[in-house]
Amino acid sequence: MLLQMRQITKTYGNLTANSNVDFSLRQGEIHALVGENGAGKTTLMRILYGMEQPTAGDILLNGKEVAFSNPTDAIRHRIGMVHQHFMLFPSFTVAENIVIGNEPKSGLKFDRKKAVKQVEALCAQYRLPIDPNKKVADIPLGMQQRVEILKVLYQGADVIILDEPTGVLTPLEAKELLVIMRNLANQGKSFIIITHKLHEVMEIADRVTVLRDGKVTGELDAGATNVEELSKLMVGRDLLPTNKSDVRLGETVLQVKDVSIMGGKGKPVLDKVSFHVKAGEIVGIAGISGNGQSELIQAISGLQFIDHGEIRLLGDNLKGRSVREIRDIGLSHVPEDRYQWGAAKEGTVLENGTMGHHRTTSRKGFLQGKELRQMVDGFIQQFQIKAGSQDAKVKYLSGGNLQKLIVAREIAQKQPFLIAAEPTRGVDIGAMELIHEELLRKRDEQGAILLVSSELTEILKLSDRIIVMYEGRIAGEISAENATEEQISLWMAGGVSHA
Amino acid sequence: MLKSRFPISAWVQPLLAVIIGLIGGAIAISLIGGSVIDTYAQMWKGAFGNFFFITNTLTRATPLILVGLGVSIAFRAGFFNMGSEGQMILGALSSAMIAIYLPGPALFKLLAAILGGIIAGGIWSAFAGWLDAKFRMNLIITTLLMNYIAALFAGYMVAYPFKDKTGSAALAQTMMIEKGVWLPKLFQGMSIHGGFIIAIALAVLLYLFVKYTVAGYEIRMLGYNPLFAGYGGVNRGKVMLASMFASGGFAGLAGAIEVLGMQYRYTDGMITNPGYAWSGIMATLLSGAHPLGTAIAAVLLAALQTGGMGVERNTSIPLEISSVIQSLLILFVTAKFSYTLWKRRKGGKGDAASS
Amino acid sequence: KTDTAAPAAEATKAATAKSDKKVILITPEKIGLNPFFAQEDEGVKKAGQEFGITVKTVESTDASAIEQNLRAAVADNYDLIITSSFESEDALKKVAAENPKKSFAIIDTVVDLPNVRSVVFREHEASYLLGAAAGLATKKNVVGMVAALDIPLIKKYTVGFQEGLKATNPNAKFIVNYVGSFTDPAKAKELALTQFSQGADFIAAASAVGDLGVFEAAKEKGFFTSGQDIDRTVTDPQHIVLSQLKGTDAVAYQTVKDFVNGSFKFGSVDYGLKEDGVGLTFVTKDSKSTLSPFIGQDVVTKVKAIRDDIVSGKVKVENPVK
Amino acid sequence: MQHLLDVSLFSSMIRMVAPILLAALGGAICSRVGLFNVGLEGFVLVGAFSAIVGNFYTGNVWAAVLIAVAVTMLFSLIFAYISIHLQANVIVVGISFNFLALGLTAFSLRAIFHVKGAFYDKNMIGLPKWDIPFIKDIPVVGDIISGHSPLVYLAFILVFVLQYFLFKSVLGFRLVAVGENPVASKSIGIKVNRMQYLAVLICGVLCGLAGAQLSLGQVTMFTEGMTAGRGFIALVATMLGQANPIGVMASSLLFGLMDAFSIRLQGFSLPTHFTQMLPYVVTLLAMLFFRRSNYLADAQKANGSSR
Ligand SMILES: Nc1ncnc2c1ncn2[C@@H]1O[C@H](COP(=O)(O)OP(=O)(O)OP(=O)(O)O)[C@@H](O)[C@H]1O
Ligand SMILES: Nc1ncnc2c1ncn2[C@@H]1O[C@H](COP(=O)(O)OP(=O)(O)OP(=O)(O)O)[C@@H](O)[C@H]1O
Ligand SMILES: [Mg+2]
Ligand SMILES: [Mg+2]
Repeated sequence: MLLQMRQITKTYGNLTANSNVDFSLRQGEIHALVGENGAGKTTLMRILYGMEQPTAGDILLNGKEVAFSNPTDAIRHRIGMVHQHFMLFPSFTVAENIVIGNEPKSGLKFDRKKAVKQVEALCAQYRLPIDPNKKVADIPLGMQQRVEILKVLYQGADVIILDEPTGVLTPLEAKELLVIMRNLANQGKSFIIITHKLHEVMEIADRVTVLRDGKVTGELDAGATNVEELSKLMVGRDLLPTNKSDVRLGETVLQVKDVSIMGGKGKPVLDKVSFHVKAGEIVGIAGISGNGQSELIQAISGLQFIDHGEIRLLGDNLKGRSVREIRDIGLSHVPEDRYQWGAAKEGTVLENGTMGHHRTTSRKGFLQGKELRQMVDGFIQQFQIKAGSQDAKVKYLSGGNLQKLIVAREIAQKQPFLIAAEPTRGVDIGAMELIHEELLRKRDEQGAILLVSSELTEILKLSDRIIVMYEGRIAGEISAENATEEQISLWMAGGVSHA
Repeated sequence: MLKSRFPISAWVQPLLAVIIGLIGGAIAISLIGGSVIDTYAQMWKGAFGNFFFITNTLTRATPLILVGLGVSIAFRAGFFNMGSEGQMILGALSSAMIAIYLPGPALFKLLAAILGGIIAGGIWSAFAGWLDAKFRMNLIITTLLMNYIAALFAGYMVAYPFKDKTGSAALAQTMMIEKGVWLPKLFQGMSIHGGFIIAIALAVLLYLFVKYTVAGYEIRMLGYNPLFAGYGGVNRGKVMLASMFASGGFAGLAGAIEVLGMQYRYTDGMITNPGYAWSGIMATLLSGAHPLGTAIAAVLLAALQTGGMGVERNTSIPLEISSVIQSLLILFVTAKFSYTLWKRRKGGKGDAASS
Repeated sequence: KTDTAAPAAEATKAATAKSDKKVILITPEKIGLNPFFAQEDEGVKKAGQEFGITVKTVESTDASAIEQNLRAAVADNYDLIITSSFESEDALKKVAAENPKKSFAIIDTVVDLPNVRSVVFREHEASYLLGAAAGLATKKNVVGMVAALDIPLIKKYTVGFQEGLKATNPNAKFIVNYVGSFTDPAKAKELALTQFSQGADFIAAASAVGDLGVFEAAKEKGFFTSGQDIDRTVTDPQHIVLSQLKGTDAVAYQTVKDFVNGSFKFGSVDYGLKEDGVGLTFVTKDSKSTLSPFIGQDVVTKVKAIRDDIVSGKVKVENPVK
Repeated sequence: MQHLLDVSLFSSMIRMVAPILLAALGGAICSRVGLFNVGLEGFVLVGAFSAIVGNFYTGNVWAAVLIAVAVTMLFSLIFAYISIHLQANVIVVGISFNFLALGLTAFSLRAIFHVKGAFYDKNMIGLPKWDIPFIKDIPVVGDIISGHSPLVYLAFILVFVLQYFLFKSVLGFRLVAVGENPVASKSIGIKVNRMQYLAVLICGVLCGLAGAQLSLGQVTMFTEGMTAGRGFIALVATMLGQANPIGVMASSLLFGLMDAFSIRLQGFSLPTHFTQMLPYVVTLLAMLFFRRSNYLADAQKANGSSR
């Protein structure tokens, strides 16, 4: 056994994030760590990486007991971690991001030329091509993920921890990553991967450890289990397949006509986009992220000006309307990036749950504190959000739990129109089911939903109509019955439309 | 679990800090051969020794509270207003001019002078906000620079066109305001005046405003994360102008009240020399921009100052050392002792982003 | 801070009886920044020593502290409360009016109350003499002055000087620059250097602590300068050739002495050239240092004549701050 | 009018700017690691005072400069300890340090030299003025550039040294990284605290030099509060130059030029108060060109991203 974590317990105050967890890793294996949101996966891995100290328990590496008081210790023992949240320096170049901490020097000078060479060599060695001179801020998320992995490889890690690495990747990028992992494992590297996508687990993992409420509920060989068993171990119950009722279309709620937004480099980021969403339907927007979806969402919700065209919500022209006015007309919005747009980390659960309800749940300019508290309590109950209390700061919530809070908040606005951008990003399968059910219920109640997702399965499962975006244009549109994964993938990759 | 941790550090921490601050001060005192106990006794006496000294301390706290409240509004909205000094100066100057030159009954003049002070301070501050919103000029720099401009402008006004030509006429100051327009003193023969009541009332109102109103909520969210606020329909530009206006308005009010309640005229340097603005900013930061906390911190800072004066009057400790003790106390009061110690004991590390 | 005189040692001197009176001096600023207050402090302390009474000096940190200190002094039962300067005017007006039984004195400004003795100086008369001397002595017909701030108070120095200069040398060019602070010798020095580069051979210093910077510039570049309040020529008689004098210490001493002797009167006392309260080195008072040839005995004689004219009323120097 | 622009204007500007520039560079290093140091004024004052003490007791001006640097470093170490280790609000610490420095120097003036207000001594020799060979013979340029104290030259050399340090050296790279993203820096094992200590200590060195230039270069004396607001101007220069040494130099020079210029404008019938405003107003206008980054970008950086 390469690595063993024995009887690890970690408490934060009176919250137990890990309770007597045993975990082991073999040389050259890919070990998946799965579990509900807040089950304690990230915490366990942060302990292994020296970012947290366990309250009890010990770690054995090659049979020898080790203690990591900070990441440097872990790195020295050839353990590397790719975090759930990027740990990159956006204004630095790719090469700088990879070599930082162990920079090539000539004298006191940071030899950037050599860094670029080393990174190029590294890329070649592991067959992970990337332009080392680009600024990280300018490269797509998939590439940023690659930078993180290269960074760990550069540090010489033999044990590589990946915390939800495919969370923001496109299906294609995710597939690529899995291939890379398998290659590296064959070269002797060992992986721990945290993911909520059980099909990925089945595809890549050799072994699986399941956590629930900070305890291990199972350690299995991947070959000897299936998605159903895993999800039962995770959630503690069977998951019911979601049923989708027939569409009952109402009037047009959102009308987008010839909308264009000019980008910085003369190339439009949105190019004459037209579509509509009717009451009672879910329109899914598929596409590799970075093809104009973000701009489209922001334009509709009033966060970005459009250069050309017209957007109407319930017949109202949104030109020149503020976010607030648009929300008053009838918009609710699950944003694609929960930390940037969706939440105030320093705010409490209550404060974050209040946004958007603060004007409606008020009297004469005063917030109705009691009602708001009850409402947020409702969110917590309904979505089983694990939060210490309503007054806990949101920054202490696990990613998935925050996502649930945001979805709950926006659905509760009860607006005729909902933008749901990556609504299940980072949430566990149980919560995903719940969110999907809620979205479908909203549709059945004659709500209009624009679903933007990089998860093709999600798009196919929920949408009544699917639009594919490519380079700021609509590459194709197809109804759910006629949609096939192949067709959509082709459009997403820029293939010619024959619709 | 977060709940259970909070009250411990909330009480232990400032207490410990004060104790360590006092020990630090004691070292300074004994280094120069003073009596520690006597010095602290005099300090306490100078600040809270009897009713007279208590009111003295509260008088001194009045402008600090108001300035601190102003800074805290902007701070809550995410803007660092370092321009309280200039805003206070313009507020003081305008209210003095209104009180002197506006015709009409006394009460009307008093109200107009207060309002004038608020508006002058508010506009000066909102102008900096506008420069930020419109031209992306860094608010910290603009507000800092505008302090100098305001001070020089006010200095010119009272050295030349509106100089007091009665009396010795040697100081750059306006004429004295007629007695009817003065803010009433609360007690005969004591310096405390109506401004203190205004300051405390505003601290409570601001606390209620920030905590319970829709606008207060929007301001807080903007301060936490402007993107989140924008997404939720908060207009950053508008809230910025409004909160900067309010912030400067409070500073302007502080200036007006210092004129109408204490000095009864605007004198060049009356705002800058006592360092009201800096103390106000400190009060805000010490309290984490909590309005009631700001008021308490302001009283604490004022007590350190009046206590220092007591030390100066009644011991052989030189004036300079009492200012050293003051700054030492402040330094340690801000330090997070218990928290750090707690962390050490736990062996835990900082609160890096958790997911 | 409390200086109680040792009566035994002083006993021989004590023509005046030992007294149990308590006198307090409250300065409106910290003493450190201003020789004016330091002199007051000295004067009061000297009187305390000589007459065997308790004297105490309290420095105020800022304007609002003055009133507090005055009130505290009343509460502590001091028999005579001395303060000074315009900054204390308002505070004293309030406190003295509220305590009509107490005795107060204020130096350098007038507070018109029955229980206050006010002492004022006519500095502009001395400035006039200094300007006159500069006008006579300058070889290049360019004279400079580095002043602290552009405020009315300083006009007593700048305007008086300019009048004197015009009187003796109407063709001379006069350059004034303001430091913008009382405590910035580095900037004051730069200003002096600038004025020197503009041709000034005499540059008067009137910038409080900044004066030291002007003196340094004079030493470096070899031009001539003058000091304020006390005889500054002693530090560098080669370059600091004159000093405008103000007898603050004597006035403070006299005030306490009168009080102890019972000859203390309320009301306003005025000190100018006539009363010898202000003056100019070499002209109204001799100096330990030797007269610089740049000034020369000739100039001193001429300025002495101007002094006599002012004393006799033949020449009138207007107070520029009125 | 011929006096509006002349050689002594520029040479005076270079001298006057040196302490501001040195302090501003110190501020820039601090702000690079995310510490907004409003205590520059106090740091410089301590430097100025200890330089004079050193000069008086050693009689050697170079030893004095070293002592100024050492004492200010010690002072900055306390600053670092309280703001980094004890996690006190760095702005409050800065403001208190300004008061502390003012009180401490005034008190020490009394304790060490038994004087109030100011200390100078005829026997004390200030920093020498260096003439630069060749350059000093060039007509106008020579008069402007040559004949300053070594610390003036050092200030300008340090601009480029620091530029190199921050953007070319390994240590500087990590220092910048800490300011850019402390969490990420920590995650790869960079000692965030250590980097912050380093930055504050460098700031101490620079402010010590600034103080020495003020009390031994510009004049040879110490007076209470002789920094007279230079620390705050340095703070503005730090921010205006966006914590970039060359930018900091440009903004310091701009301010210095306007300050020198405003002296010349005195006496041209404009009230002094308005001429004194000139440097502040021009600096404000200059901000139109040195704009800060969009708040959106700042907010995005501050809030990280959810993947
Ligand atoms: N620094 C912290 N302070 C307090 N509580 C914390 C802290 N970090 C994590 N927690 C809590 O510990 C629990 C486990 O969190 P962890 O991040 O390990 O979950 P996770 O399994 O990674 O969840 P997700 O799938 O949502 O990422 C959560 O309830 C979280 O709120
Ligand atoms: N009093 C001090 N004086 C000087 N340096 C100190 C002091 N205390 C700590 N340091 C330095 O700061 C470094 C970091 O301190 P500390 O152990 O508190 O941080 P850390 O959390 O381990 O750092 P990080 O997590 O950023 O790697 C220490 O390694 C030490 O060298
Ligand atoms: Mg996690
Ligand atoms: Mg986590």
